[in-house]
Formats: sequence, structure tokens, C-alpha cells
Amino acid sequence: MSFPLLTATAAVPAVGAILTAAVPAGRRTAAKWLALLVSLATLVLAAVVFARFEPGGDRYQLVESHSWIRDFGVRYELGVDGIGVALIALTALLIPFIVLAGWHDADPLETQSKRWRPTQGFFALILMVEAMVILSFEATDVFLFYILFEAMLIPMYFLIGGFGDRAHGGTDENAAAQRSYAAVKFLLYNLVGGLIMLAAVIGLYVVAGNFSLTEIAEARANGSLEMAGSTEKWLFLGFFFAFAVKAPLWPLHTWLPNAMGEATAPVAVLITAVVDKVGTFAMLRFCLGLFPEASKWATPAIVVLALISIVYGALLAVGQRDIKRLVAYASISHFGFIVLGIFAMTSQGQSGATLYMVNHGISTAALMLVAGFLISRRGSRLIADYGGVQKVAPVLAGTFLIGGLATLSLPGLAPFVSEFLVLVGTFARYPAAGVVATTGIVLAALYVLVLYQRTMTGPVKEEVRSMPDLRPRELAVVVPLIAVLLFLGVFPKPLTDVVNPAVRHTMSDVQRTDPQPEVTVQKVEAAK
Amino acid sequence: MENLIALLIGAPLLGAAVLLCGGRRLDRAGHWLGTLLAAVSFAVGLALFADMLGKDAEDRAMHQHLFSWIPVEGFQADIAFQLDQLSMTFVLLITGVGTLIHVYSIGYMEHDERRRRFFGYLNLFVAAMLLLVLADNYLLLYFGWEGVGLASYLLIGFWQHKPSAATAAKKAFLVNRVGDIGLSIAIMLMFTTFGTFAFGPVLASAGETSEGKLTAIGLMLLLAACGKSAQVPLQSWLGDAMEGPTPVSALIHAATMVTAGVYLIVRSADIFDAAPDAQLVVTIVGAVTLLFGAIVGCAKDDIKKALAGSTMSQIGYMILAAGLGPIGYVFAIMHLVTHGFFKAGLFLGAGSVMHGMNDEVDMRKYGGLRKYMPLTFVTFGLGYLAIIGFPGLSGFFSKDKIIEAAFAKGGTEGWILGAVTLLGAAITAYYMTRVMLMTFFGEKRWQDDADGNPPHPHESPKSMVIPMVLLAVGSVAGGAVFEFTGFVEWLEPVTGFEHGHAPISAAAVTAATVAVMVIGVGLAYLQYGRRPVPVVAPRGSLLTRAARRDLLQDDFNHAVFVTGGTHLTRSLVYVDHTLVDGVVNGTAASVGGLSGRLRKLQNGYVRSYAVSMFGGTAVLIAATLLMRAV
Amino acid sequence: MSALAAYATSTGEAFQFWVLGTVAVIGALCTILMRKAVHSALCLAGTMIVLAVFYLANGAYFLGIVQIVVYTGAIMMLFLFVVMLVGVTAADSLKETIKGQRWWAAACGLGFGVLLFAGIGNAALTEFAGLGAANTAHGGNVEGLAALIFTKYVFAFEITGALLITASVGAMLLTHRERTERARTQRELAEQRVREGRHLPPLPAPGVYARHNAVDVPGLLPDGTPSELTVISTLRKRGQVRDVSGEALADLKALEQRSAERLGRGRDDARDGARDGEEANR
Amino acid sequence: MNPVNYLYLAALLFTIGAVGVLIRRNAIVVFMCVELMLNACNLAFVTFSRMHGNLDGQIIAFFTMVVAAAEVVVGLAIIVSVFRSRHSASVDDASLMKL
Repeated sequence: MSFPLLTATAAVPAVGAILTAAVPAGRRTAAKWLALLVSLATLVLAAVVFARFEPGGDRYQLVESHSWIRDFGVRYELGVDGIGVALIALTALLIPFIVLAGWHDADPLETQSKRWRPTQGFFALILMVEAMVILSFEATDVFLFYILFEAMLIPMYFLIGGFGDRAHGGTDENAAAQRSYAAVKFLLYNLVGGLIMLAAVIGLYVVAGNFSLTEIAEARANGSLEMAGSTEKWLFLGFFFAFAVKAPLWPLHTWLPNAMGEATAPVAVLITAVVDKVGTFAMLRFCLGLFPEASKWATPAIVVLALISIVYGALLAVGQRDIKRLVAYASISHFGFIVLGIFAMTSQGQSGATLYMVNHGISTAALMLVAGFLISRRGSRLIADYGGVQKVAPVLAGTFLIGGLATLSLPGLAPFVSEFLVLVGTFARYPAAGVVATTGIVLAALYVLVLYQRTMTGPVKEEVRSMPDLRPRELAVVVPLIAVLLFLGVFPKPLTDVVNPAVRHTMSDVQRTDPQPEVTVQKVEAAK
Repeated sequence: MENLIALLIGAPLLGAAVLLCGGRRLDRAGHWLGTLLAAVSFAVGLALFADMLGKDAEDRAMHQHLFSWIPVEGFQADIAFQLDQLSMTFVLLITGVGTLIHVYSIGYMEHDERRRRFFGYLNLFVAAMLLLVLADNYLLLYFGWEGVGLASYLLIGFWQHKPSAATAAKKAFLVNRVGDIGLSIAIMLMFTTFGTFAFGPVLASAGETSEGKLTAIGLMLLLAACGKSAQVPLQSWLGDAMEGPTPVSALIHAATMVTAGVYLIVRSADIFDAAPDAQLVVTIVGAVTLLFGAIVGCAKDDIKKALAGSTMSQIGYMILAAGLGPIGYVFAIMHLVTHGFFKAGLFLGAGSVMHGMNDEVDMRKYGGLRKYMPLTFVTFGLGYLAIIGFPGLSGFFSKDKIIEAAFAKGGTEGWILGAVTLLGAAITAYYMTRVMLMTFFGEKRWQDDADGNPPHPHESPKSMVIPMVLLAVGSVAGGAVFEFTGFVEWLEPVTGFEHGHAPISAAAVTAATVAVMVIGVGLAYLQYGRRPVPVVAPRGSLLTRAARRDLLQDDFNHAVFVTGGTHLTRSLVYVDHTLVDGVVNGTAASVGGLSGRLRKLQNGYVRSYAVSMFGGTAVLIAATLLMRAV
Repeated sequence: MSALAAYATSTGEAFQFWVLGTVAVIGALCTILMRKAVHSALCLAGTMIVLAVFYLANGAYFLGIVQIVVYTGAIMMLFLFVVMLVGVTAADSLKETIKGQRWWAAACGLGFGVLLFAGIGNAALTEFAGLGAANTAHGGNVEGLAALIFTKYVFAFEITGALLITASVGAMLLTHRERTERARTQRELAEQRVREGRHLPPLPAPGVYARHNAVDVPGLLPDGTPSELTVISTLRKRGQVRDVSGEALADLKALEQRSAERLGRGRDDARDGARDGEEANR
Repeated sequence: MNPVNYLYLAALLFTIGAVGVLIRRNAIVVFMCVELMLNACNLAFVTFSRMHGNLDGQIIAFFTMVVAAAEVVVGLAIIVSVFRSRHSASVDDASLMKL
């Protein structure tokens, strides 16, 4: 029996979370360093997973399988395909920066009791989320996945409700009320989604007799498991609903702006860049893998919803007055792209969607974390409270602009690659949808540049005059992220190599082939 | 030699990276480094040019494949370069004029504390522009296309503390993005039609698909070109873009970036040749913009905006020529290059004037400057003569050829296009003469600046004058050089060439061109040379007032897109809050209300609970009995 | 008798059932309707005795005796003991305070009863095996029960033993109050009393002029008013203080009047004295 | 007479006891009503025992008595300690469950 690498990748942050939580009250700096070290160790393990994964090998690799609840056929079954590997890498990559960015976000206030240990709790919860997210990317047992899908709500709930943004307009009580509203909303939305998914999970068990993704998919493929059309559709809808809440897709999106607005910037990144990816990932792995026919049946409706998300999210981002809510609506628009790419059911679309998940995570992290640094300096989330920051803090403004440009998918930065792939993939199957989605790139430019113009340019406002530029710790967060964005923007090959075979498998799951070009072109020798 | 192509881009890219990341340590030497790297790129370009000249006309294209950019199933995008005669022309223009403008900027930006960053942006622009013209596929071209857009955004908004500059930068980027939709849809169409978007295969097999598809691709490419090259209806950003520093206006918004649209159309010649409808639209767009820009240029009092109108108009010429097909491609590029010389020279001259006049841009507050800035006057004057098409100067050759080609289009279209180009030439002569007269002739109309300092017009430093002189030389000699060294033969392998057969003789066209030029100059002289120029602009006719406001296009945009968009987003924010969120919150509230009522049952009295237990037991018994009875 | 009880119901048993059954129902109703807890307890005891008779009639001789000895004799006495502790004279108000409680209770009770009756009526309960065989199998009812308890139900029996032990320990724990501080010595108590400055001498004794020596009768102050201090605090809290001052004054007045009439002395003085007493009483 | 009448009587007593639990506030009386219900059950058990001709029913009734005794002991102890602290034996006074 080989070393359980996948379990280890999730276990390290889980154990780290417990250790961090146990650090005594007076030693909060030790807790921070511990959390950082644990997240770095996880990154190393994730890198090993990435390196050990062979793009040309089996579909699921590094498989681990143990019986768990024998009576119901529930197994502790792990395995990664290329998509999982990419997303594990994303998660493991982002968490150290989230920890570093949130270094002082959970320091106890002067007024709090000495025995109170918010810092330990904050970092322990972040590591806990990391462990569960990584494990959910690895789980190939539907029941195991479901449990993780739900369980990660708990630490997220406390992260949103317990550690709010200290930059708020109103009184402390008011802010606390807003925060708990946001946290409860997040929890309720996702719980309702999870509940419906639970019904579908049980239904799947009734139909299939076990929970193993690989077995069910295989049985479906070779015809030994027949599923009535309507059954498959209902089960698909049950799964899809949960993932659409998590993703989030219009019109189930309204929890995201509240949650991202009220949470601290690192937690907001955790929500949108890491946790929400579980939703879109699960669409690819479970919706398409388990219910190919129903997925094809639902595609037109989902494509329309995705298009609405793209345009609607972008338009609402334009209309926001709060920086963090703006980023949240931008994320909704981007999730629309991801869903569009998944359900376009072309190789380009799905590769693009997978890359989009990774790239959106990094670019949003860059933008949101810099925005968080900005907000922490001025103590306000309102766009109107800023102006002329560029003159006072050029590095901050510059990194903010790069984050923004990544969000609007400028070529040369990673999101462009994925966005274009999604667009091309969609266009090849549904030209009209591709054209509508393209308007998203104009609107993206609009909200990013308006945000930049209003906060960074123009005459320097009195309140920002003494604003310091980025500190070394903050630079250590932003610079590597930007470097990754640039690298993946120009050379995404390491990622596409891993993702391509997985996409090929998914395409064969749904039994779809790419539309062929109208004209077959002889490769001109010179082009080589 | 092929491996040097990457160096063309690499040098300025390195400069941009070093200058932008280097921090304040580089403040003192940064401008020299930037200029040096631009010059290195120019030198490499010259070396490649020399190498290219040594080969046969058909074998001159060079390729360099660096690596696979986006390797995805059924989708190959490479980072690969193609250097053929067309690209070579652009490379030399970009690096040559670019280097000159770097030199000019050393003096122009001397007192700006952020000069290092300015050079970083300029280098970034040069790199992106080179990428645009060197790409061997449309996606990489798109990369460069957006890259120059970014550089343009950064440079227009270089003085970000001015809200007008920040707004102008944003506007330029946004309008360009609208055009980019066209380019991306065109690429997607190519992908679905041909399965690839590399120049070679797409252009080679353009004829194998339906004309409708090609027309669609062509129109989408045209949309992209309209955005980048400020053609109607996406021209509105160019005037505002003059908020940027003048060297930027010269390099980006006159000589190079704005002509990228022309490059795109000429590069896609095979597609347009097979789609006559698209070509027709191209010529119409070119013709309309030609007049539009010229009319706007007549009414502006801001020297840079007047020149911007002129740029728009001249690019209109190029687009029109590109729309004419093989009879016009070469002349479009030729005019593009000569225009690059004289318009850059004019802008640098304008910058020099502003430099001496406390950054005043209103021509009504100039006057009589020829005595104070003789060198600027001479170089600007030569540029002026070139642009109005004074016989023998560069503009004369290139513009004359376009007018001839327009007539050669044939049929009614040919006559109309020819007439429009001639009219445009007349108006060009008129507004350029107006600029010349208002700036350098007449009496002084100088005014103190905001701080109360009277202007002290003086000749600019050498670093600024030398580039102006060199560009003036180019403006004078460029046309003749091209005409007599075989520019047509040089480009023909790439773009193809046919001799147009105009219904009237070439000599007649030339005569007409000169005649309308004289008329235009004369009219301007009557209006601005004979009479004193009022310091406060007269109210003017309806057309003048409309032209001052860019023929109301900005007002239209504002009314429709800005106001409408604001209302749309506001109402959507409201809808999101009340309707989408409201449905959920309403559900929550009704559940809450129900629970509030149910809560009253939980009054805390044990006996109450006991009653419900007892009732429940009774119900259970009843249910059991009923089940047994059934 | 055993045979009778085992196999059939005689007329005698029927008579006994109808008479004693009526008594049992009346007893039960009285249990829930009496205002004083002690009355309820007595009624319940009556019902239980009736039930004991029914057990006997049904052939459960052991249970019948146990019912009387343990239930009626021990458990009900425990009830009475607690009733005494809490206050035997306190009468509950039967006025309902929870809105609708009584109606709901009545409705549920009625419905429940009807359902039970319907259920019993529906069940096919015509065959009666009788207990004769079972009771004689081991030589008698008690022996039969013993045989079952110590074989089949031995575990349950042991567990009930544990339950009883636990219950008694629990009851002790619940009612026993642990002394958490050291008992104060007499010296300390005296010092405290001096410090507080109240009632330095011992509290006055109850009783009035040797006429009423009961502990619930407060002693009278010199002006004829009763002093609460003389009654122990438990009675005071329960409100079971018997005020006899008015009675004493009336007696005094009558005595004075009589002596005045007899002696023919001035009435005014007597009236003054009586008035003084009344005022003081007020 | 049919011995089923004993069952009817048991049902009646049980119902009366249950209603008593619901309408009385005095905890001691409530307890007595519970005892009444238990006794009603016992009567039913004894009757069933006779009906089936085995002694198991009586055994159950016996256990019920034991448990009832234990319950009374603990219950009354609770009542006493509650009375000590609150000076009341009314079940309505202990309404802390109400929000």
C-alpha cells in the first residue's frame, strides 16, 4: 500500500487547524506562524500531487479506497483527475496568501478579555476550510463529497459572522447585525441547496445502490445501470441546484455580495476563490459525470441562466458603491462564464472553464486582497471615500490596477486565456450565446476602470493624503500572485497539460464531440 | 536571422519591466535606458530589413515559433512571429518614430517627477505594438491589440490627478473594448469556420467558405478596426485622448497605434477580397470618417484636438483605400507611413509650441509665434505642406494615389468616393492652414496662465528639436523615396497589387488634387490670414457649433449609453435588492411570521405542553385505529 | 373463591363491580376536583382500595394485598406527609389561568376516552382463559409470581432494585442541603446579634396570658397588639398566625364592663379604656 | 358480566387522571393524578392477565408499582425542594421554558 498522498494533503491542514486552535491565548503570533507554515506544507504536498499526476495515465489517479459505512456502501474513496489536481493546486496556493493577508485581521481588540483567542480561531478555521475543500476536490464517493460540501459551511459561517470587516460605516452594533445577517444568509442559502442535494444523493443511492462515482459512471456507460429519463432529470436538478447556489448562479446569487461585503477581505477571497469553486467543480464532476443525458437536456436553460449571470452581474457591479460588493458582483459575472464553459460541452469550453476556476481564483485574490489593504488604511468600503490614491501610494494603485486588469481579462494575464477559451467553446456550439457573452468583456472593462478611476485617480482626497504604501508583508502577498497571473497568462501549458485529458474524459462521459470546422485547412508548413 | 524577431519585442519589453518594477533608483537613468532599448529594437529592425532586402521578393517572410501558448484540444494558439514585408514596414515605422519620440520625451518630460514611469509605459507600448504587427495568428495579434490599448490607457491617463485625463483614458479603453468585441467574434468565427486562426491557413483557404461567413468576419474585423483607428462610429475617444502628454499623442494617437486598424484590414486582405459587401462597408466607413474628422478638425480651437480630427480624417483615407481592395492596399500602407512621419512631426511641433506657451493649447491664444520658435515653425510648416499634399512632399504622393484609386473603384461608387476624397483634401488644406495661421502668424494673442505668468515663447531644447527635424525630413522626402524606390513592389507579395483604371487620367486627378488644395488654403487665408483672429471664439454657425462638439456624437453617446446605462444599473441594483433578494427575504419573513405565531404555543407552562402531548397521543390512537379499520 | 375469580364472572362479582366501580369513579373525580390537596389524597386512597378489591376479584391476590399495604399504606402516606409539609390548610384556586387550557383538556380527555372505549369495544375480547391453571401451577398465586419474577424477569427485578436504591439516594440528595460553611458558634452568633443591634435579648415567647399557649398565637405587646416576632418564621411565612388579640380585648372589655356594673363605678373610665384598646388594635 | 367492563373502568380512570394532570396546578395533586393513571393501567394489566390466563400481566403491574414508588419518592423530593426555594408548589410558577 503506497503512501496516502491525497489524504495527507487534506490531513495536514486539518491537523494544523487543531494545533493552531490549541495555541495558548498569549501566543497569538505563534499561532499565525504555525498557520502559515502549515499552509506552506500543504502547498508542498499539493505540488507533489501535481508532480506525481501523470496527464497520460488513468482518469483517476493516486486512488485511495477504504470501506466506511458498510451497510450503505459508503466508501472513503479519493482520487484526482486533472481538474481536481488543478483546483487543489489553486487552493493550496491561495491559502498561504490568505493567511498572510489576514495577519492582523483577527487580532483581539483592546476591549476584549485576555482569555479570548480570536486569532487562533480565525486561522484554525481557515485551515479547516482548506482541508475540507481539498478533500472535496479529491472525493470520488458521492456521500463523502456531500458531507464535505455541507461541513465546510460551518467554519465559513463562523469566519463570516465572527470576523467582520473592521472598516464599516455604521456603529459596531449595526455592523455586527449586518454581519450576522450576511452569515445567516450564507448559511441558509447553502443549507437549502445542500438539503435538496441530500434528497438527490439518497435518490441516487436508491437507484444505483452505491455511492461510488466511478462505479456508477461506469455502470451507466456500459448500460448495466438503466435510469429512467425523468428520474435522471430530477436527480440532476437536485444536484445542480446545490451547486448553482454555491457557484452562485443567477438568481441564487444574492448571498454572495452580502457575505463578501461583510467578511474581511481574506475571507471574502476564501469564499469566492476557493469555496465557491467546489460548486462549479462539482458541476463538471458530478452533474456531467453522473447524469450526462439530463445535463444535455438542461443545457439550454443553464446556458441562458449563465448568460444572465454574466450580463447581470457585470451591470450590477457597475452600479455598486461598495468596493467589496463590486468585486462580489464581478465574481458572479465570472461564475456565469465558468458555468457557460462547462455546459457548452466543447473541449475548449470545458478546458476554459477549468482554467477559469483557477485563474479567477488568483485574479480575484489579487484584486480583493489589495482592495482589503486599501480599505484597512482608510477604514471605509465606499468608493466615494477614495480619490487620488495613485499619487500617494503608487505601488498599491499599480497592483490594484493589475488585479483589475486581470479581472477584465486583459491578454497577457491568466484570465484572458480561460475567458477566451470559454467564449470560443461556447461560440462553436451556440454562436448567439457566444456573442451575448462577449458583451461581458466590455462591461468588465467598465466596472474595473470606473472603480480604478474613482478610487485611484483624480485629485488627492484629504483623508487619503497620509495613506502609506504597501508594506513588505503586503507586497509578499501581492507580488507572487501577480507573478503567477503573468506566468499563466503567457505560458498556461503546465495547467492545460493536466486539464486536457480530464476534459477529454468528461466529453466522452456526455458523449459529445466538438463541432468540426467548416473548412479543413492544410497546415501550412511555414506556420510550424 | 529569424531568432532576432523575438529580440525586437524583447528589448522594449525588458525596458518596460525594468523601469516599472525598478523603483526610484532608476529615476535618474531610466529615460536613457528606455530610449536605448527602443533604439536597440530599431537597430535590430534595420538589421532584419537589410537581411530581408538581400532575399528574393517571394522568400522574404520570416517566421519564429517560440512556444505553444494555449494548447487545448482542437485549439492551437502559438506564440509565434511572422515578419514579412508588411510587418517590416510597421516595425521600422514603430521603432524608428518610436525612438525619435523617446528622445523627444527626454526633453519634454524633463520636469515631470514620474518620467521613469512614462518611459516604462512608452516601452511597453512599443513592445505591444510590435507584438501586434509581428504576430502570426489573430489571437496573438489580439494580445498585442489589447496591449497597445493598455499602454494607450496608461499614457492618456498619465496625468491621473487631472480628472479629465482619467476620464479620457477610461473612455478610450472602453470604446476600444467595444471594438475588441468585433475582433474576438471575428476570431471565433474563424475558429468555427477554419478550425484555426493563424494567418497562413486562414488566409490561404479564405476562398473555400461561403461569402456570407467571410462578410461576417470582415465586418467584425472592421468593427475592431473602427475602435482602434477611431473610425465612425467609434471615433469619439480620440479627441479626448489628447489629454495625454503630447509625445504620446504623436506616437500612439497619430503615427502608430491608431493605424493598427488599417494594418488589420490589409493583413486580412484575402478575407476582404472575397467579401465585396464587407469591402463596400469599409470604404463607406472610411469616407464618412474622412469627412467627419475633417469637419471636426475645422472647428476645434485646441491645437491638439484639431490635429486629432485631422488624424481621424487621414486614417479615414487609409481605411477607404484599404476597402478598395488590391488597388488600394499598398497606398493605404504608404499613406500610413507618410502620415506617421508628418503627423508625428506636427504633434511634436504642437508639443514644442505648448512647451513654450505654458502648456496652453488654445490656438486663439497663440499667434505670431514664427519669430520666437523658428525651428518649430519650419518643421511644423514642412509637416503642414506634407499633409495638405503640396506637390513633391510625402503627403502629395500618397494621398494622390488614394484619390486616384478611389476613382478607379469604378461605377457610381468610384465617382462618389473620388469626390469625397477630393473634398476631404480641400478641407484638409483648409483646416491645416487655419492651424498654421492661428499659431504662427497674425498678432500675439497670448494670455497669462492661471498663476499669472506671462508666456515666454522659446525654442525647445535640442533633444526635442532633433526628432522634429528628422521627422520633417521624413515628411518631405518620404513620399518621393517610396514612389521612386518601389514601395509597391516591396509590398506586393504580401498584399497583392493591381493597377486601378480610373475613368479619368492620372494627370487630371493630380491637377484636381492640387486645385482643391489651393482652394482650401485660399479659403482659410481669407478667413484667418486677412482678418484678425478673435481671442474668444465666435458663436459660429450651427455646423461649427456641432463640429466643436464632435458633431454631437459625444452627446448622443452620453444620452444613450451613459445616462441610459446609469439608469439601467441603478434600476437593476434596486431590482436585485427588492425583487431577487426580496423573494427570498419574503419567504424568510413569512416563515418568521408563522413561527412567531407558533411561538405563542410555547408559553412555558408545563400543562400546556402536556395538553399537546395528550392531544397528540389521542391523534396517534385515532390513526392506529383508523389504519386497523381500513 | 379462587375458582370463581378465575373462570367466570358471577352475579356477585357483577354487583360488586357496579357498586365499587361507581365508588372508584367518584373517588377519581373527587381527586381532581377537590380544592384541598389533603382531600384529594384521601379520595385517591379510597379509589386505590377499591382497585385493590378489583385485583383480588381478578385473581391477583398478591397484587391486591400489595396495593393496599404498599400503595395505599405507604405511598399515599408519603403524599400526605408532603402535603402536611407544604401546608395542609392551603386550598388551591380552581380558577384556570391559562387561556383555553380547560377546554382543550376537556376536549382532549373526551376524545381520548372515546377513542379508548372505541378501541376496547372494537377488540375481540370474548375469550377468557381465567387464572385457575396459572395460579395453581406452582401452588398458588404468590408462588406463581415468584417463579416468574426469579426466572424470566430476574433481570428486570434486579434492575428495579437498583432503581429503588437510586431513587432513594436521589431523593435524599434532592432534599438534603449540604452545609457549605462552618456552623457558627454561639459566641459568634451573639456577637453578630450585638453588631446588628436588633433583638439583643432572646425573642419573646408566644402565647397570651396563659390563655392561648399554642405556638401559632402571637404574644401581645403592652398596648394589646400582637407581636409577629413571637411566632416562628415558618408559620409566619405560611400565614398561619392566629390572631387572638381582638378576642382578648373583647374579653377584657366584657370583664371590665361586668365589674363596672357590679361596682357601679364611672362608666367613662371603662369606655376610655375600651377605646384605647380599640385604637391600639387598629 | 363480561370482565371487559374492568377495561372500560380502567380507561375511564385513566382519562380522569389525565384530565386531572392537565387542569390542576398543584404539583402534589398532579402527582396524585399520575398515580391514578398508573393504577388504571395496573387494573388493565391485571384484567388482561386474567383474560390470557397467565401471570405476566400481574408481573408487569408489580413492576409498575415498584417504578411508581421510585417515581413518587423522587418526584416528591423534587416538589419539596422546589417548594423550599420558591414557596410554591404550583407547576405554573415554573415557567422558565418560556422565552
